[in-house]
Amino acid sequence: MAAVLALTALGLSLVFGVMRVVNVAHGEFFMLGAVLAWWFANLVVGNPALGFLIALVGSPLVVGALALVADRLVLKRLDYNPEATIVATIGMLYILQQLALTFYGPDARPVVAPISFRVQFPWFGYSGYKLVVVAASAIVLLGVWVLLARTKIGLIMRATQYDRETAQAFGIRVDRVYAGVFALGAMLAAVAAVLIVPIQQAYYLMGQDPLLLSFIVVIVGGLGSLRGTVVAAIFIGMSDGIISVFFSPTLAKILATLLVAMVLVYRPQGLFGARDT
Amino acid sequence: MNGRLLDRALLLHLGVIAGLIVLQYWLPAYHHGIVARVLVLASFALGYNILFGYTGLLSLGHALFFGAGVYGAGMVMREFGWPASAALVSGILSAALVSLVVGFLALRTVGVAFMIVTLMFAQTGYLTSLLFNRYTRGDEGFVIPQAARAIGPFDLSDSTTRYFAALLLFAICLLIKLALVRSSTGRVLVSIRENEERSRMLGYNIFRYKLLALVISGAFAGAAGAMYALLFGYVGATFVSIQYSIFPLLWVLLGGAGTVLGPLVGTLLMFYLVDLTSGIAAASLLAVGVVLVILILWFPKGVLGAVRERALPWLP
Amino acid sequence: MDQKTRKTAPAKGVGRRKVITGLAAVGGAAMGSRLLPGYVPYIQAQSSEPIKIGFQVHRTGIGAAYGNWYDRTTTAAAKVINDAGGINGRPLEIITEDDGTDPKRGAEVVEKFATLHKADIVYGTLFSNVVIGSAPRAGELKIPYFVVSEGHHVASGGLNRYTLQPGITDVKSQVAAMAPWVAANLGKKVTMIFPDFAFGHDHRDFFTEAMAGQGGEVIETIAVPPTESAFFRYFPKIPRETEVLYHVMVGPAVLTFVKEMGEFYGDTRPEIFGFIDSLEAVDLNSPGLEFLDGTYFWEGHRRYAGDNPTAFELNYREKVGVDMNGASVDNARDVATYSHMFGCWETLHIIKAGMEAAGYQGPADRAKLIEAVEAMTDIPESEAHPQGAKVFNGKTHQTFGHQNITKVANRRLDLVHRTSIEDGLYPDEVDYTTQPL
Amino acid sequence: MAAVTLLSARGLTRDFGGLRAVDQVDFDLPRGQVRAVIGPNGAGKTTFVNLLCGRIPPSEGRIQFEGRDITRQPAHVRVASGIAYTFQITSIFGKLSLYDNVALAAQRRLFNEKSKGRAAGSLLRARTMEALERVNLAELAQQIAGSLSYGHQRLLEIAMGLALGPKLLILDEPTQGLADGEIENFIDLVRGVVREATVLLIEHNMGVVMRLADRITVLNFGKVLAEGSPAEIRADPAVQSAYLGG
Repeated sequence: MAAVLALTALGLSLVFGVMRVVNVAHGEFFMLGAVLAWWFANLVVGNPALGFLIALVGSPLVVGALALVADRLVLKRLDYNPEATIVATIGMLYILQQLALTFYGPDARPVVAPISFRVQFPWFGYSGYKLVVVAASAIVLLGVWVLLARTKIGLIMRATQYDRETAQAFGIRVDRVYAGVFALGAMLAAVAAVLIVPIQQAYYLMGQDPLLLSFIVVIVGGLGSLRGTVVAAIFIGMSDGIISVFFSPTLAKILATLLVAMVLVYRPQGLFGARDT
Repeated sequence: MNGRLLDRALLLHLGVIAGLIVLQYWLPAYHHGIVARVLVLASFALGYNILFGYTGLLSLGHALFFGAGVYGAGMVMREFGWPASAALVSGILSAALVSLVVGFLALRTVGVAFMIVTLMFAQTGYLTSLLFNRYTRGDEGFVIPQAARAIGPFDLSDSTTRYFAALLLFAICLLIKLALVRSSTGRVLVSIRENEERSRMLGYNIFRYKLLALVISGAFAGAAGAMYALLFGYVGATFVSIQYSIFPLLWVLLGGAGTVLGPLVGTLLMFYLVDLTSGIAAASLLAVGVVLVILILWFPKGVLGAVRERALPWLP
Repeated sequence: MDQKTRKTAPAKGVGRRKVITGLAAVGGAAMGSRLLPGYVPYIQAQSSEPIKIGFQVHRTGIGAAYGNWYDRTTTAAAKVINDAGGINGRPLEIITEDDGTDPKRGAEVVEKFATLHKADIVYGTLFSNVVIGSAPRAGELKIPYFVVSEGHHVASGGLNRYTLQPGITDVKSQVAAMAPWVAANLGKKVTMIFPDFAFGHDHRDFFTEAMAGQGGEVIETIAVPPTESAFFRYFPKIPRETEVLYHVMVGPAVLTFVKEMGEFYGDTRPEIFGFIDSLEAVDLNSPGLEFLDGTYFWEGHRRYAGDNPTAFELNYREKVGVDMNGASVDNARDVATYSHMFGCWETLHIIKAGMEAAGYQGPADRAKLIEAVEAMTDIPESEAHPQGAKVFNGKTHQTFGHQNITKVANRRLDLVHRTSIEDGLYPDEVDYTTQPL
Repeated sequence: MAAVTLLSARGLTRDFGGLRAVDQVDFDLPRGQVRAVIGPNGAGKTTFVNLLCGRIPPSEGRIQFEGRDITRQPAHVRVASGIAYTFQITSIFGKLSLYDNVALAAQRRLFNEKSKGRAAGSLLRARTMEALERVNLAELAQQIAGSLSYGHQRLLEIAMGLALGPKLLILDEPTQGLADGEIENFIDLVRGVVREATVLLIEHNMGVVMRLADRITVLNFGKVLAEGSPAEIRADPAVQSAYLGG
């Protein structure tokens, strides 16, 4: 779970890091990714693996394109004002969610996993597909890291993150970078969603939970810090399980939420972020 | 500002209240009930506007204060058999207390962090109401018996009494808010919205003023929540859910942030929009989403904000 | 009919109109009630006007999957009733409003039915929070409110005289009827997994109590938060000595839940007994459910028709459009919420029977309708009641019926035991008939 | 003039990361004086006055105002006790009327005096209009401040400072961006203020400094380079080289 969480949170963190805006509709991109995965997978009858692969490619592309459109039509016009963006993305959240309900329906629908085997440990079993998910997530994370750290695109992104005005002065088309980042963030959520649908089901309200968790991860990891996000995702993914051994799961969620609030109040740069005052 | 202008604003607000009194004799039954609901919810929005519209603080956690009002009233009736009047006071005080604590912590942050912190606090409150389901009955909620919902000789489940109780709450909130906005304290709150650093350098303790705005706002929310529980007899976790943090924002944005009457206009419009579209499958929340996006793009000042800009500059 | 007024004064609710009409001076609630808006059309035109039934449906929100099937069953039942001549010769008209599975909106919808649509009654709610949110308004507006929710909230006495549940057995009764069989056939040490909200707590409390009565014991209870989407970490909490795992889960994540349970256990599992809620509307042929073979389920109404279904059962399936495997006739993968939705069919028929017994003419006779339904006791199996015979308790406003225990074999559910109505009876907790109408 | 010290600083230091913006400054300001602080760009002038009025906390050192230690007082308390600060970059409430802008300052003073009720209302009005009149903006009182010309905005800023009724008025580059005629008015204005308040002036325009200041403090690299009368400073070779070098 931590792996998928890391992907989703990374998308959110990327958007926040570079654009300094919070995308509340992020969870809905995740949901859309899952719903589209179901749709793509059902285009191909008879071969679940092929259907899944098509979904893995197609779903993020569609979601990314949609995010691009949303960016052009709405966010750009708001000039990425942080507070206006939150309100606008809350609006998008409702729009996406209700459109999914209208066209996809209220049912939770499963997608067949491309592979299915079961790993039997001495005292319990574990689905082999989940291990595949972990591996796939790691590969995507690595890919994003390479993109950011080793390519020109990454350099441009980091430059924009560092100083918007200066980047503009150097001839970087900041608005294009923003649109790209927004789409990339959404695509990461969609990839995470496609990976998860064989485990969970595609459902129109499924965006809420990952959104909240991603928030937690991004905040604990330090707003906008990519490395912190990944570390925090793994940390929280693991600790979530550990906390809920000692406390009731609802209490565990309460403690986690309070912790996040307190982190923001007392250490706004995140637990793993560097202090920069 | 001369005296005549002030009177004009005051008259307008008294006129609105008078109009609402007249309306109660004239409205058909269904709309009568709706307006009573809207008045209670508009009181919630009035409070939200003090914080958001006047002080410039965008909270995403007001469901917590509304819920504190709902439970603050409902729990004491259910667990200790308090009368409705005491329950109302208990609801308001609970919300004020909760907002004081939340404000004390959350106001250390600004901007986006403030939004997220308030959101997280509200989420904590929501989960807490689920955790203690033995007392709160969690998501299922509980009913306040009809017999208990009376203050003195006034049976709050009677539709006329309910309307007037809702209107009374609204009128009190409206006039308090009008007085606040036009007071020197209101001027300081606006100055914080406009330029926080400058107001600090005029010698104002920004933190204290923000906390004041938040507590007043929370108390309004709590009064509305407690009243809602008393008038409609249901207490449940749904009132602490995130939707009830989004709604007041939406109402205020729609009606006009930073206008005294805007929340009423916004709540009324939004309520009817949802009510009309809910006949069409799945569309009601879609409308909410579309309205939010349209508002923020083209009418960031809301209905009354636009009116003030174009026609009535004296509107408070 | 205007002289046939009820005795109890509807003092609440008329105050405002008193002012309008100046009736305050006249007094007399009998006169007042006649002047309520909405009464007028029925006074003249009693034979041709349709009877309006406000159907409160979960079209959006968490209950939407159930709402869809409730809608289909209701439409089918209304058509059947209308084809057979309606109620007292008047056609039924179903007016549908979405409540968003939200208690606040639910109350508003009840209000809308009563005052705007001028519905005769309100009906059809499933989710207990919506029922509890809406019931006070129904009681104040004195509009009969027939719920199809299987919650214990009606019989527990928390609601009011205008709220009834005549079409579906409540959780407390269902659970009580299961305990003897579970204890006798599966084992005495039970671990329960249930959703961490009111519905799940009802299961926990009532089953623990019922199991203790059978000499069994619930050794561990595992509550899962309602929004949970991954369940893997809960299974290791199941004690090793567990003989029976009792599961009940609701919501969109039920399939994940059951699949992960299978992944956890593989081939070595205790006896598993679940409420079909955990798999309601889920195809048993979904991937990952192979391990369920040999486990047991409670079913309110059997999804698979079995070898010798009754004629009533066959008729019901045909009219609603469900095949012999409990799926839509148009789409074999579109599985119905079969164990619950029969309640809609049966409740509408109870409404018909009640209205005919009361000589129901219009809203002025609402109180008589309540009394007529309260007077019902034995309800035999029939076309109107395909799930089986029921006993209605007029004091608690709750009906009691037979329950089924089925076993998964070859990816279908076969009946192994059908409880008697007596298995599910418990002492009354309320007498609504003492409340004023 | 009996030199009663209004404000004094000892060993005042402020670090930003590795950079020491203000370095061990000792500073005494007698009541009733017009003191100018000058220095090359980056000398730490603005940081220095920000330390005095509490917008940023010092890394080391102590500040006394009217004999009381105010080192740990937050800015708004210092303002309330009589230190008014006008911003280098014009910082007014652009969406409010001029009246409201100045009233915000005037009512702060009334809060201090603990006056209540209707009397306070008319007093507020009188004080606000008086401050606006002193900067010749009274007839624009109902205009929205953001619509004013830049020069008028600077004057409004000063009116806000005046309305606070300060004991010490800190003016951070007040003449920046003003036309010559406006500068003349400004000089007259400050001369009027001196009757009731001490003035601390950060200024680049040497003409203004020489005409207004009783004494001048020169900062360079965060340290006090020189202090003296305008004539002494003009003659100081260290100051000259600092300016030429800077």
